[in-house]
Amino acid sequence: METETPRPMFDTDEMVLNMGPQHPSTHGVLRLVLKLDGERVVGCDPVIGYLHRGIEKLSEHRDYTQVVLLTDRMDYVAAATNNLGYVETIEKLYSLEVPRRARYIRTILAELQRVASHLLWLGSSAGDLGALTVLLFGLRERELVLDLFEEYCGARLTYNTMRIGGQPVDVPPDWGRKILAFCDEQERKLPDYEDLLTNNRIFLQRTKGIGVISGADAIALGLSGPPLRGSGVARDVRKDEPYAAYDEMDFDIAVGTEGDTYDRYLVRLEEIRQSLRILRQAVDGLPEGPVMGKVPRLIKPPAGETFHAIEAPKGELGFFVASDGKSVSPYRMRVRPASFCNLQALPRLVVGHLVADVVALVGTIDIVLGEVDR
Amino acid sequence: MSEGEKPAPEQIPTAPPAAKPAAPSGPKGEAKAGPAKTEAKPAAPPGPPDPEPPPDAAVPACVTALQSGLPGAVEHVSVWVGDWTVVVPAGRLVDAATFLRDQAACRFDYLSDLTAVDWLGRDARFDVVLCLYSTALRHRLRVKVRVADGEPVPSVAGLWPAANWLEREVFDMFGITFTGHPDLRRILMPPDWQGHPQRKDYPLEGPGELLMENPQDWLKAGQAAVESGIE
Amino acid sequence: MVETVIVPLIVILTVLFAVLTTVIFMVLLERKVQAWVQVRYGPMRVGYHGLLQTVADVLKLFLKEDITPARADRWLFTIAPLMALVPALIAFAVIPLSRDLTLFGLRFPGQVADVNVGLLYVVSVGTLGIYGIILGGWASNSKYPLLGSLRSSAQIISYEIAVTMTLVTVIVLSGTLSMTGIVHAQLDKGWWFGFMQPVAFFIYFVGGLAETNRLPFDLPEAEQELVAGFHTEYSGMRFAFFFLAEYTNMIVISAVATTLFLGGWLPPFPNVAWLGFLGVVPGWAWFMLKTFGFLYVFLWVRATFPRYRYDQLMRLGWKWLIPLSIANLVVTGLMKVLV
Amino acid sequence: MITATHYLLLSVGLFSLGVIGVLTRRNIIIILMSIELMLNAVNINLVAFSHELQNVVGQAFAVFVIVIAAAEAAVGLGIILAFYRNKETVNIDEMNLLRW
Amino acid sequence: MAEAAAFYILAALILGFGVLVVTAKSAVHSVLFLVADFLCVAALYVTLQAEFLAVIQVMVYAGGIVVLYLFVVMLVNLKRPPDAQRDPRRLGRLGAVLAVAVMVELAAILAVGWSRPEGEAGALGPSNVAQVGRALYTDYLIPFELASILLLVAMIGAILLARREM
Repeated sequence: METETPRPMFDTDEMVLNMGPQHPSTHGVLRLVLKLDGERVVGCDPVIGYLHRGIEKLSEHRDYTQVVLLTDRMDYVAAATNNLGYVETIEKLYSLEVPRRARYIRTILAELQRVASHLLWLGSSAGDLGALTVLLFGLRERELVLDLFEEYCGARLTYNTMRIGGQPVDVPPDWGRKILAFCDEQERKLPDYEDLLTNNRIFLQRTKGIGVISGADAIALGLSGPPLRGSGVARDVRKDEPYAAYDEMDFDIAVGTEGDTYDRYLVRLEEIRQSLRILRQAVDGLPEGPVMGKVPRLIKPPAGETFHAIEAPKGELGFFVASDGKSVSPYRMRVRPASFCNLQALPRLVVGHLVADVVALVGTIDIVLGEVDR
Repeated sequence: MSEGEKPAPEQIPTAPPAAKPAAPSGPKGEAKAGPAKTEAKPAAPPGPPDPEPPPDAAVPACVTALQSGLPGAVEHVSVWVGDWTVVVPAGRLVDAATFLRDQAACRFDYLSDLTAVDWLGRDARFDVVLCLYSTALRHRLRVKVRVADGEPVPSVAGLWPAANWLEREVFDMFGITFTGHPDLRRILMPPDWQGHPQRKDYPLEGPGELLMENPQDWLKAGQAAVESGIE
Repeated sequence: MVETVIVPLIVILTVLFAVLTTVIFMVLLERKVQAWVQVRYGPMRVGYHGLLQTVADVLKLFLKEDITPARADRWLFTIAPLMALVPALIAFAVIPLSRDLTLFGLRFPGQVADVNVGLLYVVSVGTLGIYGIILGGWASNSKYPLLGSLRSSAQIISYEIAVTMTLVTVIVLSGTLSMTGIVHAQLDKGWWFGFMQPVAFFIYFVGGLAETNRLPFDLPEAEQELVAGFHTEYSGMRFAFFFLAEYTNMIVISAVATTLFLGGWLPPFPNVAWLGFLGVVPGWAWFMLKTFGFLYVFLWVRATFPRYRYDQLMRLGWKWLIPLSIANLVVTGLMKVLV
Repeated sequence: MITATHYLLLSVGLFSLGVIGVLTRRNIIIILMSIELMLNAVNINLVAFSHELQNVVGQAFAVFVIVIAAAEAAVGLGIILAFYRNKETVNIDEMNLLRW
Repeated sequence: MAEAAAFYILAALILGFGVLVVTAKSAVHSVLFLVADFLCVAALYVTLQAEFLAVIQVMVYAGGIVVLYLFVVMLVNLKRPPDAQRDPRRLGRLGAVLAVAVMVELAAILAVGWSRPEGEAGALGPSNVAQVGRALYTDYLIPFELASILLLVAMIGAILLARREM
């Protein structure tokens, strides 16, 4: 009678668990097929595509100006930076000269968008860990940004603020003063979040040392934005390949050290501060001049293709546009979404942690499914 | 999109056109006789111009290093609006990629993007485009591989794990298979989807309600619809 | 006959009425406090400033359809919420609300029953509450509520050890198990036990949070977690019972804390002469004030803290609270013997 | 008037219920519970006599019986868990091996 | 008079629940009846002026041990084990007959002893808790310490037996 080895009590032979697609903390329609051994995650396979609207295919049947509307709906939390990325790629393709004032306005819009996106990230990921108050605080400040956008372009979510060659509308009268007022208000409110979270023992235990990824792995996996900088890689498109008016702005890049969830949290908070700094410089230095460059009535760029990336709040947002020189719509419009590449790292981050950490990790890579699925 | 004659571009004023683009709804061109050329110009096959670099342009160190390091790996070098592009044959892609990643002159450790462009009508139909970036030397390079429909491309997922999902998306959307890819399956479309949506000969409206076994079926269905005068 | 039947009946009814209204008011207060912390209004629509909100909620729950999951153990499924609510309510029998009052010539005792094993009674009735949770999970006949119920009961049991240890330190100080005895002991010593035993008070507070599954220990019902809480399958009135049971438990914990650590119905600093004028305020008013103060802290904590992960929660319970409370007990014992 | 014998009769009834449970049931957990019933019956006896003879020793001893019942239950259930993990059954008839 | 009524009700309840525990089909139901049974026994102790023991019974027995049973019953029933066939050699009937014989025999002994004069049922003294406590810590200190060691051993044993091999 050989004695067989006692099987584990629950002998949950690798329970497979579906987290999503309707789950409160997956930030949209993302489904994670988790393989669990008891409480520990052994395998994770993200299933995406629920929000795939085929924006790239659609853009081949819209003319260049209409595509700006499509880009609004990709990362619907940061529509202005999507517009900026697309519009700048076409200007590079068409080698158009954008007036300095338009570039300043675009920088202001992009930084406002970064603050708003980080605030929403802060609220939702802290809310997932149970700190509901931070969610409400974050959304309260975000309202101020939405008001500023509404004043400039009339919309609160999908702005359609930019045109190829410049800005459609000039700045409303005392818009600049309101932005400065917002910056001061936001500067005063940041300590509110930090009191609640930064040195809160429970938050530290839930985030320190969770989802650690080294700099080299982050680069290899194609991470970008805060997840990449959280691991100590000082890579920021605004510094490396300055666009819009970032070459005239003085700001520094927030870089983490360990590459865990807590560092990414600190990096994003620091980025909000840097954005406020840029906003102040941009508003003060807003030059006079036209807002719209010399653009032919009918936009038909010459045959050719180009790739241009900008620093969206989620990471490096790249556009690869090919034109065949004959038709009015882009022959091929490819989007390199930051959330898509960051989400790819999730399985590597999650394996080995507990199920409860999956919630924190989905929050820390800050994905928006509109951008992932396009 | 093999939808036959596209109306002359002048007709679309800058004002937004009617809700649907003026292109006729149902695919008109007869599929079997080879797709009609979308471009009016019959002579030059469709494809990116890839202009020759002007003689005085300073060829970046990485391109010259690649040309000297792997003789014959580089078919064509071009530069346009400041982007350097290198065209590499499919067979030599992995060697070139390893060279570009590891050599001191290049150190392209960051695969920013991997995508494909469908130049319908050209015999080597697909352009697989790799946008590389070096976080150390802060410069960019685009590597292109021209492949025909059905011809596999060696996967670079081994060199840059970032390529894993990017290649899966290209496979899902264009049907280009990547040999050596750890887990090549559809990523955005449902697993049992027929056809590859972002090909130029795939209608914008999709295959309609009936998921055809064979992608060509909807062409016939579309034609049948047109003949019966629906719409 | 009047003395033995009607007076206790009246006292019981008043206590029950007081508890139930406090529960109703607590539900509203919780949403208002959380709203106030988060710079918003909270329920404003029903009644003046949302006062009738909870009544509306309870009515809604009564009218909602009571679904019983297929193949669930129907009989068990119905009594589980009761088993959660009843122990919480009967725990109030021994809590001294105020001094003995003499109204219309009748002597009304300050508490329903002055049992000389009062404190032990509260603890043992507390353990009975666990059955409601376990059976609630088991009767829903699906894997996740069962796992959720096992988790929350394991959490309650492990924190109960720490809480019971702190209660023992209070018994060491007061020398008696009867609750009024403890209040009188605080009167004689002139100091509330909360000041003499800050560590025990703190552990009791944290244990109380864990025992009622309140944030930051509300993992079992946290909606973001995968393993859902034990009352996912419940709806309508049965869910209302679980809901009321949680709040009644909260009130029991606060009432016991007030009696043990904040001197029950004693005015603050009872023996300090010049503070005598505080005595004019009746005992039960002080009791209510302190209990509400304690409850407010419950709500305040819920609005500010994130949530512990399950293993961190258990580690905190076993590796920190229990050793700390035992150490505290030993120290108190030594102090009592030596000094 | 309730005398000690009433309590004794009650505890006899309870004790024999426990014995029936042990002898007739096949699920080992029910058997352990029946043993608890028997221990309870013993406790009732102890308390009844302590009440009748005005001597608190009976109750003190009842506390010890509860302690033993607790220890027995803990270890018994431990054994059942270990056994269940191997044999996937709690049926007493299949527990006929001294070593498994 | 009230005390007699209380005794009879409680006795009936205890025996009734006892029968249900033994005959309940589902294990969870019998655990529940066990809890009810212990609560009635605790109430019985109160009528015997043994409040301390009543509360201990509720806390330790009903609140502790039976929760343990409930946990184990649930963990064991998670995966419905196939109903093992009845072992032919099991003589259920004989067991029942023997049990009844035991009961008859005990009742006979009691009947003989019936004629003993019943003692006076006086109160047990001021505070039952204090008395039990004093007894435990003075005359029965050694058994008390032994009991605590026994509990310690049982705890370690249970943990080792039920621990899931990591």
